[in-house]
Amino acid sequence: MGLYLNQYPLASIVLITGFMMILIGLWGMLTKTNIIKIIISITVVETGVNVILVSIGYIQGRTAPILDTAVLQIDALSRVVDPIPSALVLTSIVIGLGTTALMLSYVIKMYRVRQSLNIEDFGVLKW
Amino acid sequence: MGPLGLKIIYTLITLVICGVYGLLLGAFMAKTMARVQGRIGIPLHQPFVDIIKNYGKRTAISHGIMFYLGPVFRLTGGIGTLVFIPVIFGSEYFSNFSVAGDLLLVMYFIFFGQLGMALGASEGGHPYSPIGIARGLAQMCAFEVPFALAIIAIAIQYNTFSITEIVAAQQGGILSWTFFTNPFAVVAALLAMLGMNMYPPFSIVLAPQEIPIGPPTEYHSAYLGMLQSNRAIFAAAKLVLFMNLFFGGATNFPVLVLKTWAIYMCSVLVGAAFPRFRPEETIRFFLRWPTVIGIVGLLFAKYYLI
Amino acid sequence: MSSKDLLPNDGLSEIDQEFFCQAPPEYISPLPKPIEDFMNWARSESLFILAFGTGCGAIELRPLTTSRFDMYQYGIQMRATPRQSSVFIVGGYASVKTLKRIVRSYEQMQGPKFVVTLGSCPINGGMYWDSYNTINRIDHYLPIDISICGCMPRPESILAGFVELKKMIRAGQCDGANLYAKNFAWYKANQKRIIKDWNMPDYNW
Amino acid sequence: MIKRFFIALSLIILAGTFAKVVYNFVPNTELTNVAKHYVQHGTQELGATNLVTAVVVTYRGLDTLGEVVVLFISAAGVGLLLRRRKNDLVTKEEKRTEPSFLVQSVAEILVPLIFMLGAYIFLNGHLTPGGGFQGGAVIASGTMLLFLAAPYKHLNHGVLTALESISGFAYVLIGILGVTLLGAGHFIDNRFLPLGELGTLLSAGAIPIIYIIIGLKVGTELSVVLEDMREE
Amino acid sequence: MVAYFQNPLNIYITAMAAAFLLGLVHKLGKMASLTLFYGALTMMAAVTLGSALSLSQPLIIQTAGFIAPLSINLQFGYYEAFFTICVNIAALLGGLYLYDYLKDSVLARALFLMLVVGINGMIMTRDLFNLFIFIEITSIATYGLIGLDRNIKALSAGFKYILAGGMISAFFLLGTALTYYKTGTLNIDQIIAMKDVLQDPIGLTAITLLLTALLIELKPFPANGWGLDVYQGSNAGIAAMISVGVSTGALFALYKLLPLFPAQHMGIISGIGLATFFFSNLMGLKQTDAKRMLGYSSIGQMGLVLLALSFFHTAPLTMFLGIVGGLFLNHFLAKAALFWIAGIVKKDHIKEWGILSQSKMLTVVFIIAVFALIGLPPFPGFWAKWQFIMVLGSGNHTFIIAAILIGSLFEAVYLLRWFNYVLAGSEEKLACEKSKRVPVLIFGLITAFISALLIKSSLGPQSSIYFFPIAFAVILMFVGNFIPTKLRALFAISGISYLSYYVQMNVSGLNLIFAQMFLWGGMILSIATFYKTKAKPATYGLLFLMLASLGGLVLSRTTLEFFFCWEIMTLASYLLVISGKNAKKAALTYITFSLGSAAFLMAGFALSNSLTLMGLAALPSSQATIVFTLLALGFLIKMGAFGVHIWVPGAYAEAEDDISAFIAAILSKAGVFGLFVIAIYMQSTISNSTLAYSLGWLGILTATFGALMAAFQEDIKKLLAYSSMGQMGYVIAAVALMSHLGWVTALYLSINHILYKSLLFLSVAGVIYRVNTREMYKMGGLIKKMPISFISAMMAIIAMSGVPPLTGFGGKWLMYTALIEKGWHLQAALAFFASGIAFLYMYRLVHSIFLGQAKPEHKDVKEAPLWLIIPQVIFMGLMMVGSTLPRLWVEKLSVAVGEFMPSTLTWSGQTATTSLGYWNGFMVMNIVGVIFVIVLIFLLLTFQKVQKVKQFNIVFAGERPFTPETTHVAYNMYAPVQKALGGWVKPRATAFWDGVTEWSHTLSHMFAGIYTGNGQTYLFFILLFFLMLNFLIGAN
Repeated sequence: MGLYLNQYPLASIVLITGFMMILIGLWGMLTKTNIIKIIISITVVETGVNVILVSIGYIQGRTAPILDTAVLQIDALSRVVDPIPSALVLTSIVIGLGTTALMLSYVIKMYRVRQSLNIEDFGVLKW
Repeated sequence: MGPLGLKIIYTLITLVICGVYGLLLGAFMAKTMARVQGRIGIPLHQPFVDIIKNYGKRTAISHGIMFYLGPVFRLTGGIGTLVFIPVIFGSEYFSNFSVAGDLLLVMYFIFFGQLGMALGASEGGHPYSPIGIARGLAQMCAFEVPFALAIIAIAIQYNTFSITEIVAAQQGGILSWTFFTNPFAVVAALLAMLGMNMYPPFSIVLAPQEIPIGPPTEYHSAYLGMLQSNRAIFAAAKLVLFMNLFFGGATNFPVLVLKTWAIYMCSVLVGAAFPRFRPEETIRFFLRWPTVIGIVGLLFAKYYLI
Repeated sequence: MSSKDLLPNDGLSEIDQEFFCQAPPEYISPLPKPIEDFMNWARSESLFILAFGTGCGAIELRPLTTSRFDMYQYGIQMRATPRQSSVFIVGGYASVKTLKRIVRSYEQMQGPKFVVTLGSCPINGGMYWDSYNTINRIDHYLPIDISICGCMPRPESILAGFVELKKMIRAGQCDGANLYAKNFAWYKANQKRIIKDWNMPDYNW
Repeated sequence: MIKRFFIALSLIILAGTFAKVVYNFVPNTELTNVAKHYVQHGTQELGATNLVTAVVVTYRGLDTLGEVVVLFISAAGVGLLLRRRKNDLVTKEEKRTEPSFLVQSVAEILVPLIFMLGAYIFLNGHLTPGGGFQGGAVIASGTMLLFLAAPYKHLNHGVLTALESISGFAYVLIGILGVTLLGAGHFIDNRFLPLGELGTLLSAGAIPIIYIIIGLKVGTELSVVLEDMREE
Repeated sequence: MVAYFQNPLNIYITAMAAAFLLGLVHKLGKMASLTLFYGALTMMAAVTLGSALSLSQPLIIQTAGFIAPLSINLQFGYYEAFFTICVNIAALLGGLYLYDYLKDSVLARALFLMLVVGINGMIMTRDLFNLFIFIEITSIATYGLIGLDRNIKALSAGFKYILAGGMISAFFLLGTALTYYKTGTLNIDQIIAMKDVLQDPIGLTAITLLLTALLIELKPFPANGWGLDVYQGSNAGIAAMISVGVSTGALFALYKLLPLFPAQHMGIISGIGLATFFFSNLMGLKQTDAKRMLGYSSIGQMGLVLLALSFFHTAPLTMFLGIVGGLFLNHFLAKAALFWIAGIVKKDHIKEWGILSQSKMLTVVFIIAVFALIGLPPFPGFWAKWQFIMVLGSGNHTFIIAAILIGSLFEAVYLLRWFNYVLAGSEEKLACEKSKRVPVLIFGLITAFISALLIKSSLGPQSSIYFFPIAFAVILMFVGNFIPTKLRALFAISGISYLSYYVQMNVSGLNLIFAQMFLWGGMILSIATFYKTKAKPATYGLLFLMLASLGGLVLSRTTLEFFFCWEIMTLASYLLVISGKNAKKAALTYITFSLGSAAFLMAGFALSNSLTLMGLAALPSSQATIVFTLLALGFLIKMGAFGVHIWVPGAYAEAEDDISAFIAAILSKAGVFGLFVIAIYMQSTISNSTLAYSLGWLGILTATFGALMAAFQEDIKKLLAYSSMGQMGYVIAAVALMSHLGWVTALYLSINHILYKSLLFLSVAGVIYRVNTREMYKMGGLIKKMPISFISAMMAIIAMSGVPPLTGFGGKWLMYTALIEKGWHLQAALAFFASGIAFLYMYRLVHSIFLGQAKPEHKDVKEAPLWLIIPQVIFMGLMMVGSTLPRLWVEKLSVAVGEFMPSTLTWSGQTATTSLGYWNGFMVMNIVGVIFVIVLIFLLLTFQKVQKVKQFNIVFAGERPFTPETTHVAYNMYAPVQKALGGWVKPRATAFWDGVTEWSHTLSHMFAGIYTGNGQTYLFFILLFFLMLNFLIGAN
């Protein structure tokens, strides 16, 4: 084991970016009091996770898993990247979208009730 | 006439002797008190006359059945207590009905009369009766402690609850009396006896100046006569019990009279010299030094005598 | 005479009626002669005084218990409850207020019972004869066995009175309880004439 | 402040954990076994040149069905939250700014084009990068432009719902067809239709149909979501 | 068509098809879409059942025509079947329950269907990413449904849920990604097979991430604030689905992934479960909002299930289902019912819940649910918890056992406090739609049915002995509404008669004696219950149940049977107590201590590692000491020993008057029996040990302080209660003697206690019935009105005080002899003191009630009803026989005890002889009788005239008394004693337990303080939770 950043710059950069995004998103989720900003932070986290997912599937120097004229079936095994993470990312993006939509509608409703976007104003239930 | 018949006759004789003796002791007590106060005091036959007069009263009232039965319980308790104690050591017939039970029976039968009397007096409806009884009961459970400790010390020492055997174990010279073998227990018991006899300073039950005269306020005529009879018999019974337990018992009546008289004098002399405690003082008193002495007696018996 | 006519107990409220016995006193015939004589002797030798100081004379009773006079040697004792007493002492003047208590206490004593009065007032009112508040002749209200005169009688004379009382008892002359029972209506009427706020039963058992 | 400090501290610890992951991370140089199978046999088995589509629509078809469901319930949730109900107080409609002439006229030109592009994307999902979701999203973006251009215009909820309903149901139906035609274990199998010639539009069995359905469903659903949010 | 019902995949297909179609069908009309919705739910449940029934081996369902890992596969095995059945039935009924709610919104219906699909998917899928999707489906559907209520509570709760859910899904997805990176597959089975690959930092991080996500779904302490808010803020029907549905999915998902978790770290999961269980219940203590309280309870229960899961995830099917399944099922049934009821009641604060009592059926289900959660038999939780604790015991997990038992106690306290508020009643009308009522009732019935099944299956071959009485009791309770009181009483008595016949046929020796005490005593006492013209419907059923459980106690051979009967007895007696008029507070104290007692018993049995009572004998002495201590503590609590007696006065006093007699006379002997059982089996260890010595002192102290406290009571029943406590003290000491004479004494005292306490309580019941008060000073002079009651009370106190010639003396004689024979001298002295003090209260009792001055308002009081008199007469007769001929029964006791140790009591004629003394009860009786008669005749002869007078004809210093109230000396009668000894009986024990209560409430409040209501704080806790888990796994 060891640091392979030098050997595989692209995957590693993407990976690190993903983790950085998660950390940044978490920081936003935990410190921002504005709900909209929190939601944005969440999407940042999600995106970070997706980025990591992509970087995991990426194999240095390969292309997208579409077998057409550019990539022939015969040498596909050594030419394409892993299609599974891509499929997963696709799904995860859609799910993130759904969640975000729902969150935003919550925010709309919450704003209607309280006229506020500060998360500290929504602590009606506690203890 | 079988042995049972004989036994009954001897028991009756015991009763008469003890009754007369008890009354005389009462008179003697009053006389002593009077002398302490510089008076001549009642004639020795006064208690007899009082009893006769009370039985001879023409009218009486009854507050109800329990009121009526109260003195009956009381006298039964007194007589029964005496009957369950062997009076003269070595005499089969004067051991009365002590075959029915041991020391524990006697100790608990003492309560029989008191309980019945308490219920009877309560039915009288007089407020002083329950006050007096409440005091009496409180005092009783206080003096029971040193007394029980003494009794248990004896049970440890002689390893029996049978009064006859306890007396038997004390035969053989004055020094084998419990009084000398375990003086702590005896002192505790004698202190308890002060409370038991309800002479000052423990006369909180009758307390003529406060709650004239406590439980028997409503009792009169023949009831009162019975209570007075019981007082004599019961006093005698208790003295005999103490004598048996602590002073070697008696092999004949003169010795019995001598010993019980001596025991009785303790009460009398203390009574003549002291004013009255208050109820809570009484309780505290008994639960303090007499109890400590009793525990010492018990431990003495437990770890030294055996 | 039926008890109903005699004892309406009308001084009592309806609730109180429940709480008091309605029976009038009865005449109790003496026992056969020898027994009765013996009993009378016993009664005379065992006089239990109700320690109820009804008037100023009661102060003269106290010395009797002291070492100087010591009434105990004569068989006379104090008792705190009327139930057990046989001698009632009217200790001097009896006011209207006291009379009520005297009557009740006397009636609560069990027969045979004796009444002794001390001083002049119970006999004729004495120096208070014209007071609005003092009973002049106590024997209109209670059967008196013996009256000891003087204002007040000295303890010695009281003792003398008791000796006299004992003699009378032994002779069977003191039968106040039966007298009271016999003339109950008369006594009661007299008492009720004096005692306006009669709130006790007609006979206090 | 102290709160922020602790948050920062815990995030630093978390970063440490991540760092450990990164430190130990060896990028793949080979495909995983499953991926190998997909790459080697995917095209023959399913007839799709876009392997991602093959994975999305068939190999992991249940995921996609779930995905559709997620989108469906998101839309439903949004509707549930935002749509007026009978007993709601009717608030006065806010005044919306009229869009500029530029937006209006560009929209008139662009919206049909966008819709067309969307359709193209989902129709060619099995051949080229793209697919039902992507296409649907493009269609929804067209709707968005429509809203901007015509703020007072309402979409026809009835038609949208019907479209959405039918496409959803159709998807399930296709799934069942796999079972009924190919037997148990073939739920959401695209192969009940002939695979066709590799690389043509009408190939890869039911994948194009599924993508059409998904595209329609996603498009309508996202439009409905947008509509709901706008109407609120 | 049949195939349709046998393929679990159809659950999804049906639901999805229906959900997608709903929108379209809705256009046809509301009815159509509703039909579709409920049809789909029904079909889903039917498919689940059908699939489960046709299951012969675990079913693997492949999709897309490929074999996993190429495609996603689902698994429908026994475990999955069990959980999906639960979920889908709950969904069907939950959907029905939400009818009102769902009928207006087609979207909500679709969401509901998808929620169910999500849960089913979480349970069945074997693909990691697919699991993620199903988790998301479930979560998003839940978010949407929570938003159905558009009030601020629901919205803020829902939003917090979304925030938490966002974090969870990020964690899960990241975990999935890393797992895929390490293993190259997403199939769970393959991942598990390759789990060694995951033993490096990345793998462990992946596992930690996955586990964190799933654990957080289960709302572990402390990262569960959002969950609580959701339970509180959302609609009750939705909360129910979250509690029983979503949690189920998460639980099962966790179960699936648990093999991934390094086995050596399983303790972490256990710890999380335990902490969650303990702290949730602790925090629940202070809670007053009904739904939030249920939330705490839910979280706690899931914590317990998690704990069980961490122990048994690899256990064989039967054990897994028995423990994890049992605990889960218990939570599932009870929590759903309770949440639903909460939705019907629509009151937030538990104080307002009195309204529920207007619906009897709902109240019954409520009780069932609460009892199930507490873990009382025969509900599923009891069996599971028992097995669980037993397994823990065999593994010597003492700490876990303690935490579970204490946590359960907390839960019991707050649930039962809630129950008290329910019983308080309310004027308000309870509006309840049928659609809401039906699911609740069905769940109640299911619970009952499963409980019945469990009795049959768990108790083994002997089970029918326990099953039929319970069934009989339940029937008796339910027909209570329809048949007259007297008839019910008759049924109960005949039931008890049969039972006593049956039990006596089957036991011998000591057990026979106890059986006779329990059942004959109970039978005679039952006669008394006839006096009530109108008893509560359930009374007789419960009464029968209580006596039957006592009978069962005697019959039991295994620890489980014993404990089962013990708990049934607790349950029945608790319900009997609480049916008293103002008994709610007292009953709460009673049940709290009873459950504490049960907890000690459970712990004791668990640590004994023994399945049979007989097995207790085989324990090595160090273990036996601990086991004995625990079990003895359990029994002592039930006997009201000194220090844990504070439940005694309340329970005895506030129960209905005839019930008090049962509790005091009969029920208190259960503790004696228990003490005997362990003393017998562990005789060799305990004899002459410090333990027995301390027990002896405890007994004597109990006697002393019980008597002292009794002396200062104004309330007649409290007096009797403390008196019982005191008398039980003697029994404790006597058992602790561990000698032949000591045990004979204990038996003697117990039987005697039955006799006189029955007399006293019945007599007092009659008095209270007539005068309508329990304050003694308000009575007086009743002897003239109620002579038989008086005689019975008088005999009772003579017997109790130990005055010869009645039976009590035998007890005292045996006791002192035994004490001194053993060398416990100081104890004997203290016992003397205690029995002296006993005179105080006994006199007070009889005087204040029957003697002294009668009150005008009691002018028309009559003798107690005949039905109360009859048993008193019987008991008096028994007492007279027992007093006159003591050998008749004492010898039997002596022989029974003689089985265990050599007899030291010899008989000649009627004289009993010990090494210390002798006693002839027959002779004493005769002598006393003769003397009494002679003296009485003498008195009769002496009188010339006796005038019968009335109560005011008393000496009153020349005056007359004016009111009976001021003339009757009764109030604060022992003021001097109180002055002298009052300091001894300051309510220290009460103060101590109050302190315990206060402290636990303070702690509760303190811990609950972490739930600030701020979503961000909750998120932070989730993050910390992950870090903690990561640290624990990484550091080890």
